Amino acid sequence: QQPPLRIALIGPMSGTGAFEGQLGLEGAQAMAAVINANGGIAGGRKLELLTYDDKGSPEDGVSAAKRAMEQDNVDMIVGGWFSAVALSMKEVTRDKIITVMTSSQHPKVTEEGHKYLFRLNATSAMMSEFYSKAICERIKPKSIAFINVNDDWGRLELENYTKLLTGCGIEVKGHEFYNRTDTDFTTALTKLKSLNADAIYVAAINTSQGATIYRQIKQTGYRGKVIASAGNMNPKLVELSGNSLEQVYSASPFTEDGSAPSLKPWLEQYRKSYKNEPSFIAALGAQAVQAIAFGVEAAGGDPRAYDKIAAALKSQEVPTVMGDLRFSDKGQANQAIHLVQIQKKQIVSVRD
Amino acid sequence: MDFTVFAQQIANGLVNGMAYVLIATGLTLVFGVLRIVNFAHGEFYMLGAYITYFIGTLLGLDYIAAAAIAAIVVAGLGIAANKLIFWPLRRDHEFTILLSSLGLALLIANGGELLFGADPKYIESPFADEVLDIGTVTLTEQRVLVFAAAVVALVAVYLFIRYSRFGKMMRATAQNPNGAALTGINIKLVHAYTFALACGLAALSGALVGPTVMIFPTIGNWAVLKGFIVVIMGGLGSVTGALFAGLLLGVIESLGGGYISLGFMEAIGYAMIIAVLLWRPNGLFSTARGLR
Amino acid sequence: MLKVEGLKVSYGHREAVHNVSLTVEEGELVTLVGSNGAGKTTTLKAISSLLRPSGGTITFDGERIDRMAPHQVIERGLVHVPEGRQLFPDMTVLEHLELGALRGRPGSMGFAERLRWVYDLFPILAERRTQRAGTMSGGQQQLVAFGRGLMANPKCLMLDEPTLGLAPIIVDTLADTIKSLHKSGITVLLVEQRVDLALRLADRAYVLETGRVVMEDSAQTLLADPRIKTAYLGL
Amino acid sequence: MNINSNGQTLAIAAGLAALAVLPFLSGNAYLEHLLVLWMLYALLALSLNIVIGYLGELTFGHAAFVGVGAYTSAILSTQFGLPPLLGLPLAALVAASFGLVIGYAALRVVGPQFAILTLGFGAILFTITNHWVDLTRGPMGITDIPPMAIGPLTFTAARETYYLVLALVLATAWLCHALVTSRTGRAFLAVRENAPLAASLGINVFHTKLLGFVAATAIAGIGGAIYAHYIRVITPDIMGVHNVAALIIVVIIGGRGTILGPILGALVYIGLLESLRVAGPLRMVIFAALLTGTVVFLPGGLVSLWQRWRTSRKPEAIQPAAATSYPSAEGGAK
Amino acid sequence: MNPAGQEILSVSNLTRIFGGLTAVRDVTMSVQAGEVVGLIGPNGAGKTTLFNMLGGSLPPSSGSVRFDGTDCTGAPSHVMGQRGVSRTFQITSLFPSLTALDNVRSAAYRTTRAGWGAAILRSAAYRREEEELRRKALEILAFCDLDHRADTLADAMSYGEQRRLEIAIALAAEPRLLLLDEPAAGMNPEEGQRLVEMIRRIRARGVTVLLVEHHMRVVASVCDRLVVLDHGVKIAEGPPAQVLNDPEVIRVYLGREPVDA
Ligand SMILES: Nc1ncnc2c1ncn2[C@@H]1O[C@H](COP(=O)(O)OP(=O)(O)OP(=O)(O)O)[C@@H](O)[C@H]1O
Ligand SMILES: Nc1ncnc2c1ncn2[C@@H]1O[C@H](COP(=O)(O)OP(=O)(O)OP(=O)(O)O)[C@@H](O)[C@H]1O
Ligand SMILES: [Mg+2]
Ligand SMILES: [Mg+2]
Repeated sequence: QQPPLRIALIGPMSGTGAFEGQLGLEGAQAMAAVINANGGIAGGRKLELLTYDDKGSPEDGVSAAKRAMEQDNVDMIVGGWFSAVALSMKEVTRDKIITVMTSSQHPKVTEEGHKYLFRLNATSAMMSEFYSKAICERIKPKSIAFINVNDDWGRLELENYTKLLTGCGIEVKGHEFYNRTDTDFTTALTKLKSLNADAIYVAAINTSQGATIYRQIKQTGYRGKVIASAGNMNPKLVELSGNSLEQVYSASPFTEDGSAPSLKPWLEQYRKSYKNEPSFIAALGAQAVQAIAFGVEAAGGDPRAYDKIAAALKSQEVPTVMGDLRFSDKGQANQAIHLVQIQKKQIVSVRD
Repeated sequence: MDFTVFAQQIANGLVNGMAYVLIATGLTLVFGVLRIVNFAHGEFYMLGAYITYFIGTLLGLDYIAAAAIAAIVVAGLGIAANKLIFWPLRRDHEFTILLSSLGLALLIANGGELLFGADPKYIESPFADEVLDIGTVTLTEQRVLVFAAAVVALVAVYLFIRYSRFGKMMRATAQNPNGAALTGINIKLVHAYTFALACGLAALSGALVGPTVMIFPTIGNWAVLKGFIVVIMGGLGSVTGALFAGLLLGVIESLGGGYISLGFMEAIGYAMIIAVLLWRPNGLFSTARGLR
Repeated sequence: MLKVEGLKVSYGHREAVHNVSLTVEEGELVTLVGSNGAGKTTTLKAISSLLRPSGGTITFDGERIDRMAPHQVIERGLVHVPEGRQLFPDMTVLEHLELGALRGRPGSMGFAERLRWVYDLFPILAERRTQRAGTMSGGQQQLVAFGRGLMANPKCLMLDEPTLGLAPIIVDTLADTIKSLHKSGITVLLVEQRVDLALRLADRAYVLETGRVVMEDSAQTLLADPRIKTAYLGL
Repeated sequence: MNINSNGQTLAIAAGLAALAVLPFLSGNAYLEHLLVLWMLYALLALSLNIVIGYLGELTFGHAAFVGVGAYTSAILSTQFGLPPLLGLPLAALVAASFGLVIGYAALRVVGPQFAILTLGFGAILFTITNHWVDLTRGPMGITDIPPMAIGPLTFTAARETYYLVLALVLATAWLCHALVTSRTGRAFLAVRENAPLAASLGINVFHTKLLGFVAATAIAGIGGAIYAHYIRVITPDIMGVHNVAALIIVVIIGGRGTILGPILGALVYIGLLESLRVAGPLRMVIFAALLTGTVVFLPGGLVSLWQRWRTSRKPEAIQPAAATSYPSAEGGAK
Repeated sequence: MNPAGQEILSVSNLTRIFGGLTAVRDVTMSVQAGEVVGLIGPNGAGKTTLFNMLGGSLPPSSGSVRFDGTDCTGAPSHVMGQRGVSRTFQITSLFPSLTALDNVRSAAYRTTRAGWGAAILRSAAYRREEEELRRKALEILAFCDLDHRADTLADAMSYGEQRRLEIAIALAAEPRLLLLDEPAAGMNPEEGQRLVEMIRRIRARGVTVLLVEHHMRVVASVCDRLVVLDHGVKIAEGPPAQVLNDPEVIRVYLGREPVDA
């Protein structure tokens, strides 16, 4: 019997990001269960997940990474749900241990290209490239206004989409930034409504803030279109938003009706173990586990052969729940993105 | 900007302000009357919201009944918290009591997260999505309800403290517990009732404000801070003060956010508080405690 | 009526009152004499349940009261006018008097009557009924405390230095009041630093030294006692 | 607080020796990291204790000054290439200047009003940090902060940093000890205990408080700068209310108004949170329950355990009885 | 120190109004250095209010206060303290959770010099001063009959002891003018006699004393001169024997209390 492959899962388990952290953890655990049930990797090695709470704060993220490496002596690290945490954590783990960053979209994470660092989520630029086309060609509003969270991502979104959408003739009427701690958005939405834009684009990461915004858009009496930012649609959000998300579009690398072979067993396992619905964030968790398992397998089963593992990941296609992944030399994954829409409170992918 | 938007922002501010007032009302009781800085007040607010939610979804009771039950249950919890923590510590230094309430807040918030789950929830209310058009202003019925309930709660508490026998006993206990005991006041009972009332009100605020937003286990943090600000700015123990302070804060935030900068909305609110306190150190409606 | 037996009271590890026994019969006026720190206040606080005794028993009207809460003691008609006034600084004079009557024994006089009685005794209270107690002068505050105690319609009144801070002329009024209260049948336990005055008013007296009763006799005898004269009267 | 008894001198010497060898006993880099966190918290708690313990005022703004110090040194070293060592005094200076201005305004009021004013100023500093993207990089924070260096010695590893912060903690402890045994410190206590009486004795209450507040903010600034160079990333979160709460917990649970208290409190805070990891999801619940329980059963903080033990052996020493410590209604003290 | 007989305090037309109530009205009086002056009058006459204005804790509505030749009208409390005016408060006021010794040491702020910096460096001057201060504080405690209570918390003392500690605190500031507000309250006649002795010794140290007191034996035996207030107005002034026999003073203030002056 070989010792298990120990993976540290560092994410927000408490505080404002706790729900997103929980989804990611569930996704990873469901995938680990699937792999273990199939006999593990590299000839019977099981996966063991250790969880660490970064509370969404860089300090705790650094502490957690140190603890995972120095105290618990783990083989791999999965983390980086929030960009700020990802950026500080990578300074501690760089060149020391294979680290898979998950949902952070910040370009700086993979800018330098540390040799053991990988990031799964598409960057802002990749997402907007795809989504703006869909907006221009399918949704076709004449004018648009933005409500974005005030952080690098939210600012980047505004910048990208303003450029891309103006490019296809959509008039940008204005924007508002809200704080990560806000709970009420009526003031901002009152301003946006008065702009009389054809559509309002909502860039919200946090599920509860998102749901509040979608509900309050309707409650202010706005009757135009609503467009949800890419990568931030999940079943919980749909449930919480009531009718206010009906017909709203979003973009996501994850759809339940995908064709990857590993998708179905994972979905089943997930549904069996957890009461949440499978979501993009959960899929990122699963993907991280799959990437690691694949790398170790490809490197011959030694979880500490970091150079080999990294080389394997960068040179081969990694099969995951969201299809086959290809990592760039700097460790950035290239995800396929799909257009989705909420129809009768279901997230369905829109295929032409 | 045009008048419609301005009127709408004022209305938004008034409703938000009233929500602050509603939260502050219970705080005024324990803080203004018993001089206990109760950081756990926000958690009772959170509990109120969650209990309303669970009674609604699990027992299927309607919203109003659920809110009433939540208020009663949380009032009971308030009595328990008083018995276990605040009553035994009543003679200790104010900072000690403050820390105990901080500990209680952490306990309830984390316990809540464990018990209720980290996922946000939404309290279904029949009034939440019903939109009323009042002149050029658009408000949901829920928001109107928050406003009305706050007015009622505030007037009731004011009359209670000012004129009821029990209110007098509360004030006496606050100002000199030993003297109160020697006057024949059952100060233990006064403490218990005060907490019951305050926590019940906190829960009611949670139940009422809940459907205007989402609820999650850390909403208490926000609530308790706003509550404190309103209590202090209004003047310790002054209910009228709390009303004005809450409305002022709500309107300034909404106008500041609407016309200056949304990102600085809270900071603008704080700037106003600082200005008010520097101008009137004991708050807007302080019962000036002689000259020092 | 009031019987204290083997009373012990400690602050932390330090015992301030050791084995004090005293009795006050119905209708008596008894005084407790002792220098600073002798334990007079501590004894009274123990009787009115502000402090929990670490030993001994206290009975009032045949009923054990040493395990009761202060408000229960007052309901039985044993009222304590404390040292240091213990007022509510932001409440008005009238509110103090109302609170005083709140838990008092129901008696022959109604609230309004009693209020008039107290106002007659101390006209300044009537004049200042809406003033906040915290802004009154020291002597005025003392009267508020006394008035508040009277409003409870006491059967037995414990007074801890009631003349503290009072002008001589008011001291006279107060002494007359105590005398007439006593005449009207109210039992009084008096602690007073104006020892001469106290002994002249009292029937009997106990002398307390460092937490122990060292003498006990009729007030007249003690007033003449040379030890008392030098130790307490400064003669 | 005299160090005249032999037993006490011995205890202090033993304590210092233990602190000096601690990193060698841990044998694990992560534990050393925890030791650094302990010392950092101890340093910040000692500074907060000057306001809470000695001046008797509650401040909710302390984390903001920690943040100002951290950002000052971080910005100077990343954008202007200033050596981190120079950043330390500058961080102290800038934090103290903020402390001076804010204290000058806020110290006009006392009690809960002061607490709310500091909360307000703290929140405004937070908002500015969060939005002045050009200077602070806003919510994303500053990354790649160089490690602290003194000459050729760079403090990248936890062990070296531990000794650096330990030295600062000891210096601050000495500062506090000197304070309470000096005329200035006795004025602090007088102001805390009874401001009107203190004033009647010639003590300028406002200046005394301002001095204490500024000193506390200067030390907080240094603590923040060290933190920035150690963790090497900072975000506006450092100024958040939860950090204030953590520091208040440390000071009061240890024992406010003492020197050992904040240091012990920090140890318990860090140690407990760490050892409770075994409890999994129950961790914070157990922590909060222990915290609340400790407050209820040990209202004077951890150091009061020692005082209790001493009084139980020396019955003459008098403690105020719980039963009579209500401040008198009209008394000048509070 | 001022040579005896020189005017140290002069108050002219001092008035203080609270809302509709004139607590002190147009009071003019002066105190010579080295004197012990008694300030008496019925409850609510305005004695404490007058003290508050002299001590700087209450600004006067009108009128002026001169201390030692400089105009101090409306000067804040700490300035008066620094100039050498110390006071006790009618309602007990001390540093409750400090020991008696520390109460006195804290009170010696005005007379000490070595501050925080010196303490950090443990300079020789600092150590000398601390030693001296400790000795002086113990001496003051002994002077007030409290040396056996040096390590007791102020909070844990009986009322009478607290009153004496207040005097010790005021003395520690080495005042030139000492304002005592009812120091004998809570003392029995014998203790009152001891207080008289104490005040005499304070005076012998060169301190001028202004005394508010309702215990006529104390007042009569220690004061050189009395000033009587009633309803905020000065109604009499003069040597004790004369003032205490003034029929108006007897009518409004003394009643029938026997006085052996
Ligand atoms: N809160 C307290 N904590 C500790 N000891 C106390 C406390 N209050 C009083 N004592 C001590 O108990 C003893 C008795 O005090 P008590 O107040 O009963 O005296 P007293 O006879 O009323 O004196 P006085 O005439 O000065 O009022 C004193 O030695 C005092 O120091
Ligand atoms: N802050 C205040 N607000 C209103 N009235 C006040 C205030 N302070 C004092 N007074 C009133 O001023 C008058 C004078 O009070 P003061 O305390 O000076 O009297 P006093 O001569 O010291 O009396 P006592 O001998 O009883 O101590 C009193 O009638 C009192 O009620
Ligand atoms: Mg006494
Ligand atoms: Mg007076």
